[in-house]
Amino acid sequence: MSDEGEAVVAAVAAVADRLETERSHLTDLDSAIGDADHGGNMARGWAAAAEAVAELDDPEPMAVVKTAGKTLLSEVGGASGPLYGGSLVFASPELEDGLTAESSVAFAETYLEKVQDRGDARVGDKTMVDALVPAVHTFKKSVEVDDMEPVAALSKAVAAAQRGVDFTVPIRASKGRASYLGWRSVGHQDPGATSTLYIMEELLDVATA
Amino acid sequence: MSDEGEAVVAAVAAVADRLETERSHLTDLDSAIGDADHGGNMARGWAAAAEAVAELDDPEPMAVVKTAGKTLLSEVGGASGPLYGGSLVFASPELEDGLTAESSVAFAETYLEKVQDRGDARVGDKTMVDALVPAVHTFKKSVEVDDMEPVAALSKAVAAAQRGVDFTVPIRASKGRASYLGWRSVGHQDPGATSTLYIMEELLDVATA
Amino acid sequence: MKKLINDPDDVVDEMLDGMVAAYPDQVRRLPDTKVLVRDDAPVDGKVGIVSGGGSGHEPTHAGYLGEGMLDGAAAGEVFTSPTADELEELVGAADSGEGVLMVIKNYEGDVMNFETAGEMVEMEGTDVAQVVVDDDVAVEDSLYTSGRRGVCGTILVHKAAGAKAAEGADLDEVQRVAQKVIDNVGTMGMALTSCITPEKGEATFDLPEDEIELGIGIHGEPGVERTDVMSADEITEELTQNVLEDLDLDDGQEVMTIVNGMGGTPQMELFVVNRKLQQILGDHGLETWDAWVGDYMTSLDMEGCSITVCAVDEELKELLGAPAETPALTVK
Amino acid sequence: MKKLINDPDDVVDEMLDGMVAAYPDQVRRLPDTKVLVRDDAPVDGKVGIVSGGGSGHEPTHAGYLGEGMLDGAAAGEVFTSPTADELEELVGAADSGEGVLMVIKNYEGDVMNFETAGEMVEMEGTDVAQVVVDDDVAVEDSLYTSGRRGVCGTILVHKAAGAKAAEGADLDEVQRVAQKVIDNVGTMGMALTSCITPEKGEATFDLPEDEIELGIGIHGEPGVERTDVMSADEITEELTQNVLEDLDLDDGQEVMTIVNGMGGTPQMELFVVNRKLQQILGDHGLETWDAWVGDYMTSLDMEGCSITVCAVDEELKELLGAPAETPALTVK
Ligand SMILES: Nc1ncnc2c1ncn2[C@@H]1O[C@H](COP(=O)(O)OP(=O)(O)O)[C@@H](O)[C@H]1O
Ligand SMILES: Nc1ncnc2c1ncn2[C@@H]1O[C@H](COP(=O)(O)OP(=O)(O)O)[C@@H](O)[C@H]1O
Ligand SMILES: [Mg+2]
Ligand SMILES: [Mg+2]
Ligand SMILES: [Mg+2]
Ligand SMILES: [Mg+2]
Repeated sequence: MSDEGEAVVAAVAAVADRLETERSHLTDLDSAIGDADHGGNMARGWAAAAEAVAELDDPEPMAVVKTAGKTLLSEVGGASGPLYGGSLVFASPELEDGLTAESSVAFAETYLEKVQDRGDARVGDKTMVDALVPAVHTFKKSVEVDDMEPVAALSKAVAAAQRGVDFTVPIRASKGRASYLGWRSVGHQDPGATSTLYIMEELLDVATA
Repeated sequence: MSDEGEAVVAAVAAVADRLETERSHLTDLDSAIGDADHGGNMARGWAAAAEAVAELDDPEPMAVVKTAGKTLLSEVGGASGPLYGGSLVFASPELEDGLTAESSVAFAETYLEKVQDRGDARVGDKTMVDALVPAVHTFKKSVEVDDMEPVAALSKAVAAAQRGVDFTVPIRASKGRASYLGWRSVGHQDPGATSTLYIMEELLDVATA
Repeated sequence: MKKLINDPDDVVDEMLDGMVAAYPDQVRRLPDTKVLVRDDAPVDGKVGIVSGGGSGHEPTHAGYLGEGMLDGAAAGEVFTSPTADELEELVGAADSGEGVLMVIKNYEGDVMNFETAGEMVEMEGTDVAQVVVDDDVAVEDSLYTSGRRGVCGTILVHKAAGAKAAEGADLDEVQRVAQKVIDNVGTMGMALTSCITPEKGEATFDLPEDEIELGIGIHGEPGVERTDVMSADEITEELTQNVLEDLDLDDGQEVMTIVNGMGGTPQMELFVVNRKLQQILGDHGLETWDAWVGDYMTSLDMEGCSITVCAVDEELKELLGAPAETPALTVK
Repeated sequence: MKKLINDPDDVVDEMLDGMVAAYPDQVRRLPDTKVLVRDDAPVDGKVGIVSGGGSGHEPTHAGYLGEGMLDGAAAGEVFTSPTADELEELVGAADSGEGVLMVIKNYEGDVMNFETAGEMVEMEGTDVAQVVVDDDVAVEDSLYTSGRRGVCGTILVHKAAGAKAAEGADLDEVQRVAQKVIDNVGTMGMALTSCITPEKGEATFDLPEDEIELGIGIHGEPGVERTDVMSADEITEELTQNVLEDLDLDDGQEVMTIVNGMGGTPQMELFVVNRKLQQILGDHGLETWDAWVGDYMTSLDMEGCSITVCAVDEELKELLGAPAETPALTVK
C-alpha cells in the first residue's frame, strides 16, 4: 500500500467516524428545512465507503476515491448521493498520478465543477456549493498564488468552508428541499454545506497527522 | 297542563341541563374504563328529550315519560340508549293514573326490572344497576314500610344511589365495556351509575321545589 | 385537538355526505337517517346483509357496501351503537322479500339496539336472522365480561355472507356461512397510542412513551394489559401467539390473515408486521392462503394494529375469494 | 418514538418482504435490491412503466404494481431517493424490448438519480423516456426554488400511462399521455402534525396545538406557510382555491379529484373534506367525473391531507377509468 493511498483510506475512515458522530446533528439541521434524513444518508453512505475502501487490494488515491464515490452512489440516494458520490467518481482521475499540490487543486476544482453540473446550484442557493466554492477558491489561491504547502492550504480552505457554512444561515434557499420553504428557510444552516465542512475537517486532520 | 305533567316536563328539562353540565365529567369517567362517549350520549339524548316533551300538547306524566324514553331510544344508541330509553318507555304505563306514592314505587320497580331484562346485569357488575338497586329498594321501603312522603323517600333514595355509585369504584366490572378491562376496571367509578345518580338528584330537586 | 373537523356534533353527518359524494354510483343515504345502502338496494331475489355500529371505524361499515358484501350499513355517533329506529330503517331498506341477515359485533350496546330493531321489523313480516361476531381473543368469554368483542374478523363475516347471498342462497344458508366464519376466526389488537374522539378532543387514555396496550378493542377503550414497549417482531409474536392458542389449528391448516391498521399507523409498519406474521405461521406449519394488509377496521387516529387469523376450507376459500366490489374492498 | 418497527435500519427491507408476503402472486423482489416488480415483468410487447422514490409514502410506490399501472417500483430509504444503480436494475427489469417510461417526481434527488440510471441503461440499448411530475401548486416554480414538487397527482400519471401501455401503445404515446396528465393536474397539501421518521425518531418539525402547515410536500418537510388552526371547511377552501387558481379551468370542465390522507388522518376526516371539496367544485361550475378518497401517497404517520384536481377530457377519462389491478388500487 502506498503511503498516499493509506492516507486516503484513513481519511475515508475518519470521515465515516465523524459523520456517524454528527449523524443526529445533521439530521436535526435537515429537519428544520428539509426532510430529516441527511445525517442517516451521510453516516450510512460513508460507513459503507470506509468498508469498501478498506478491502481494496491496491489502494492508490485514485482507486480509493473512486471506490468511495461509487459506494456513495449506490448507498446514499437522495440529492446528496449523486452529488457527493458522482462528483468523487468523476474527479478521481485527477489523482491518477498521486497526491501533489497540483493534483489536489485539480481534484478540488473538478469536484466542484461536477457538483455544479449535476445539481445546477450556484453560490448563494444555500447548498453544499456555498461551502465548496470558498474552500476551493481559497485552496487554489493558497497553493498557486501564495505557494503554500498543501496541508497549510487545506487548513485555510477549511476555515473558508466554515465561512461558507455560516453564510448559508442568513440566506434564502433556491435549491434543494429547503427552497420549498421560501423565506422560511432564512435563519437555518444548510445540512449539506455542513457535512461538506466536516469532511474537509477530517481530511485536514488526517493530513496533519 | 296538569301540575304533575308540568313537574315531569320540568324534571326532564332539569335533567337535560344537569347532564350538559356533567358532560365532560361523564366522558372522563367513560374514558377511564369505556369509550369516552357517555357524556355526549347523555347530553345529546336528554337535550332532545327535553325538546320533545316541551312540545307535547297534553303532557300527562305517562306521556311525558314515554316521549322522553322514545327520544332517548332514537337519539342515544350505545348501551345507555336502550337501557335508559327502553326502560322509561316500558315503565311509563305505571304512571297512567298520575304520580302517587304507589305509582312512583311501581314505576321505579318496573324501570329497574326493564333495565335488568335488557342488560342482564346484576348488582356488583359495576353498572347503572348498582345505583338503581339501592335507590329503588330504599324508595320502596321508605314509602311502603316507613310510610314516608314520596319526596322524603326520594331524598333517601338519592342518598342510596350515591352509595351505589361509590360502590362501583372498588369493584371489578362484569358488564359493559369496562368488563373488557378485567381487574384494571377496579378503582374507577362507573359512568352509567353516575348519570343515574345525577338524574335522580334532579328529580329530587324538582320535587322539592 | 387539531383535526379535519368542523363541529364535532356534525362530523358523522358530514362524513356520510362526503362518502356519498365520493361514491355516488355505489351508495346512497336514506333521507333523514345515518343509514347508507348500496345504490340498488334492496336487490331483487337476494337475501340482504346489513351491519352497523358506531362511527370512527372507517372504512367499516359503509365502505363495504356493494356487490358481494353489504346491502346496508348504519352509522351511530362516534363509537356509539346506532339507535334502534335507525336500524329498523336499515333492515327495511335491505329487504327484498328474501329476508335480512344482521351482522352484529358483540357488545351489549349493539346487540340491544339490533335486537330491538329486529323484533320491530319482524312484527311487520320481515324475515330476520342475526349473527354475533366475537372474534377478539383478548377478552375471556366468561361470566365476568360481557363476552368477547367483535372486531376485525367481522370483515370476513361480511365477505363470506355477502358472497353466499350473491349466489342466491337463502337466509338460513347465509346465516350458516356467517357463523362458520365466526367459529373459525380470531383477532387480537394492540395500541401504541390512544385515539382522540371528536367528543372528548383529547386522548381517551394516557399511554406513556414507553408503554403499549395489548388487547384493545376498537373503541378507544384501554386494553387488557399494559406492558413495556416492544419491537414489532415481539408484538407480532404476542398477538399471533394468543390468536393461535385460541384457534388451536391442525398442522397444515390453510388460513387467511389480516394485518389491520388502527387508523394512525402507516402502511410501512403494517408490512413489517405482516412479514413476521407470515414467518410465525410458517413456523407453526400453517399455510397462508391469502394475506390482507391495510386499514379495515380502525379506531379513528389510533396507532397500532390487530392481527386476524381465519382457518379456511374449500367453502370459505370460495366465498372469501369470490368477487366483491365495494368502495373499500374489491376482489376481482 | 413508539412504532411497529424493529430496527430503523431494517424498516424498508422488512417492509418490502412484508409486501411480498402479502401479495406473493402480484409482486416479487429483485434479489439484493429494494426493487419490486410485478410478478410477470417484463410484460411481452408492452412498454414498461416504472416509478420510485423514498419510502414512507406507502402505498406509493409498490402498491401500484400490476396490470394497468406500474411494472416496477424502486424503494429508497425513508424519504431518500433510490440510488442510481437500483434504478438501473429497475429499468432493466421492466424492459421487454418496447422501452421504459420513468415517472419521476420532481426533486433534485430523484431527478439526478433517475437520470444517471437512464443514461446508463440507454448505453446498453434500452429505450428510455421520462416524465417529471410537478403537481404541487404550493411551491412557486421560479428561479428561487428547485421547481414544483411531484406529489399525489403522480398516481394519476401512473394510472393513465399504465392504461395506455396496457393498450399496446408505443413509448412516445405512453409518454404523451403521462405528460398530458401532468399538464392538467394540481395538488396542494397541509399538515396538522409532523411525521416521525424512523431515523430521527421524533417529529421532523414542531407544530403547536393551535397551528397548521399549509403547502407541505410528502417528505415531512415543513410547509410553505404556517397558520392558525382552521376548520375542515376552511382548510378545504384554502387548498382547493389554490389548486383551482393554478389550473384556471373553464366553466363546465369535468374533473377528477383525490382527497389524499397523509397517513395518520382517519378516513372519517377525509370524507368530511371530500364533502366540502365537491360543494366548492359545484359552486365553481365544475363537474366531478370521479372522486377518490383515501391514503394514496402518504408521509408516514403525518396527520393532514392533500387535495388533487385533474381536468379530464374523453381520452383521460378512458385511461383513468380503465381497468387496473394492483394491491392498492383496483379499477374494474
Ligand atoms: N441542486 C443541488 N445542488 C447542490 N446541493 C444540493 C442540491 N440539492 C440539495 N443539495 C444539498 O443536499 C443537501 C440535502 O441532502 P440530503 O438530505 O441527503 O438529500 P435530500 O434533500 O434528497 O433529502 C442539502 O442540504 C444541500 O446542501
Ligand atoms: N349490560 C348492562 N347492563 C346495565 N348497564 C350497562 C350494561 N352495559 C353497559 N351499561 C351501563 O352503560 C354505561 C355506558 O354507557 P355508554 O357509554 O353511553 O354506552 P357504551 O358502553 O355503548 O359506550 C356503563 O357505565 C354502564 O353503567
Ligand atoms: Mg434530506
Ligand atoms: Mg361509552
Ligand atoms: Mg359507546
Ligand atoms: Mg431525503
